[in-house]
Amino acid sequence: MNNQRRTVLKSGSGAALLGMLAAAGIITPGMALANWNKAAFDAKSMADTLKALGAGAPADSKDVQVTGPDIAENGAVVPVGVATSLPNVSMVAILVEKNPNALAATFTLPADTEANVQTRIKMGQTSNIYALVKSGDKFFMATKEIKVTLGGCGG
Amino acid sequence: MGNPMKIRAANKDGVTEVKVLVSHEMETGQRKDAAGAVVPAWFITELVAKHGDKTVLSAEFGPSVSKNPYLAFKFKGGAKGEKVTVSWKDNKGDSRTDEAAIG
Amino acid sequence: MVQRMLKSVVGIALACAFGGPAIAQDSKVADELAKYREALADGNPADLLEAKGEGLWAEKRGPKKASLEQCDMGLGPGKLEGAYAQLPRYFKDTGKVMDVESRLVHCMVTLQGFTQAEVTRQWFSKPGTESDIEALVTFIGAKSNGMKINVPATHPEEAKMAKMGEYIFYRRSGPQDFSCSICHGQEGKRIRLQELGNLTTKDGAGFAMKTWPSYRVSQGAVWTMQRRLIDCMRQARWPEPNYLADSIIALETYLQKTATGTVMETPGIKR
Amino acid sequence: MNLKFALFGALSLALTTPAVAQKSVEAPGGKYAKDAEQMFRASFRADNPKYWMTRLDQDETMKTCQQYRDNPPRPIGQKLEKLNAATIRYPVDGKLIGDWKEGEKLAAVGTGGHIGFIQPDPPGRVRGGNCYACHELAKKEVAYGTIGPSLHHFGKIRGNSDEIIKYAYDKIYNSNAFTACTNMPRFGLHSWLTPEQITHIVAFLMDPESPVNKD
Repeated sequence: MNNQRRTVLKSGSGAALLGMLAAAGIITPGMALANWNKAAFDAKSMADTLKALGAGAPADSKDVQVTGPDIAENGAVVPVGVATSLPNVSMVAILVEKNPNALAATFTLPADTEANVQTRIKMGQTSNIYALVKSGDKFFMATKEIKVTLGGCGG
Repeated sequence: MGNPMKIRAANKDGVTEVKVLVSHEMETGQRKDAAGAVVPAWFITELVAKHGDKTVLSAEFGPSVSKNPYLAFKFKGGAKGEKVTVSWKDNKGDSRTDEAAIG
Repeated sequence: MVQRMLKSVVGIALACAFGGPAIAQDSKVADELAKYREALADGNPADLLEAKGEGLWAEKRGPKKASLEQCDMGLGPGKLEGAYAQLPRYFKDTGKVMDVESRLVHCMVTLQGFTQAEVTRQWFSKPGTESDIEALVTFIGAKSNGMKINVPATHPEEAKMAKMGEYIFYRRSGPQDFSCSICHGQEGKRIRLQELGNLTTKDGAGFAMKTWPSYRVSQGAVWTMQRRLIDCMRQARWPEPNYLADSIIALETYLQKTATGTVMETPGIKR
Repeated sequence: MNLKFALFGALSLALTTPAVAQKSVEAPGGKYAKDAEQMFRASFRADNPKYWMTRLDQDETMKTCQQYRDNPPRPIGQKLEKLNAATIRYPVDGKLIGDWKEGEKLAAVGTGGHIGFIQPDPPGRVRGGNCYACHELAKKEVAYGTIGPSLHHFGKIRGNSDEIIKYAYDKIYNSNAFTACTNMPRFGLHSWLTPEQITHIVAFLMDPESPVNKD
């Protein structure tokens, strides 16, 4: 506790202290969190996930890119991203076809935020990764296979 | 309440790039411990980034986001010295807020 | 005998003949792997631990309510810049060759008043359980980032430890006939897709040693050199040496001596 | 030195790496070897189960290989090869080719047999051959190691004569029967794999239907 506080304070940020207070329940965090989309994250299959996201059957688009390596050295950390040149993008999502629950993350993008987001996800095995993009009121999708390899001594 | 995040924000040609590293276990709820018991799910569900008072990104995570989550994105605007604030909340109700100055 | 040899010559020739497409495929795999590693490098979770370690170093803790700021890692009390790169080394006050972890534990016991058992109980992290040692070692290691490894092992006790480390490096036993050298004694080999490095050369040992401590994405944790070497022995299907055992410090001395002159790049991030 | 011996010497020089200056190479640890062995042995918990600790014992092959840094002088190597060849045992039914599908599974498994307190294998976990850690085999598996030679198209290249089949079996059972101090484990000698499991891996290498011999 103390050491965390020290580190935070050393970085000289008042808002970090705010964070401490927020975490301690003294004040509420200064953010308006949306309701976590349980139905979408609990869905198993791609189709059910898309339905829960209200995306129906999105069209494939060449203007959407899944960024990431073809090969992951380990499935626990796979760097992936979504980028698109489509206009008026308000939401992007990353889905992993063969994970127990397909949906990994969704991002809501205000008007001034670029439609180019990167994160790191877990993959249980080699799978197709899908990038879902909402442009205007339409959904578009792109896919890429990422191979998850076994590594090291094997155990 | 977790450890501090590491937030980097840099403005170039009117666009601010934000990179966030969060300290969090991101337990899937599918792993078993040494005794064979399922370890309960414990993961960040929501994360919000703000530039001043303005939300620049809100994200929802499932448990398949990697341990110690990483996030990078860009928004138009932002000037040197202005603050970017990132807050998260997990499925156990824990939360945390940290901030960094745009460099 | 000769016939068998000839047979394997033919085998090698054939393998070479079939080597063409394999090399093309291999280089594509290597490119994508490089892309993967590059994507990880920007945003190393070890940085989070380094910050935590910095806090722990300065915090007054333990029965004596003391910080570690007077800890002598070999360059004098509180002098951390470059200390990691010059360990293990002989310490007069204990009459022993110590590595970064044994010295750190020594300081936590003598300066802060913890017992050895208290300090080492969580010498490595598990999911949901953090390790102060990992954080502190990450912080101390980072203070040598960009500096040259320098363990000449000129003190007789250091020289002896390096020699004993060499002995352990070549020692074969267990149900797989393993030693360190069978995987780490040749140039240009890899296990699965991971480059192994020849730890008997400066380049090989340097390549291996310069990035530790390192965040291991497969483990979701920073591994210290003690953890790294103890796990090598687990993978050899041997029993685990005790944490801070002299045989581990001996191996470290041997490897750091061999790597001497290599510039540190720590904390690292790897598979 | 007769001609045959000289020819053999030349060949082994060409094939193996520096077989020359062994006499000048000091045994690892030098004058501290004894101390080092003692120190190593003292590094383990006193309450470790006895069978764990037997894994630290060295047979003659291990000891000799360590002494010569895995590169023994030829006469000593030959002696070890003879010694190891004598250990090879065969399945009771005499069949050396099993089921390649089983062999394919074993080739990919790298777990099993881990002991200790930090991350032991659960009891009863199958020990694999972990062939891919060191060898290229089926083309579709890109994550293969290069410590050993590529075995891609093993059967396709060599044909499936009884001699080759026996060679493959023997090599897996006790690699040191062919090359003293090789990096390859002696899977049969240590009962790491059963004779039956070895026949499955032989099938994986030899069977025309095995992915090793396709693509």
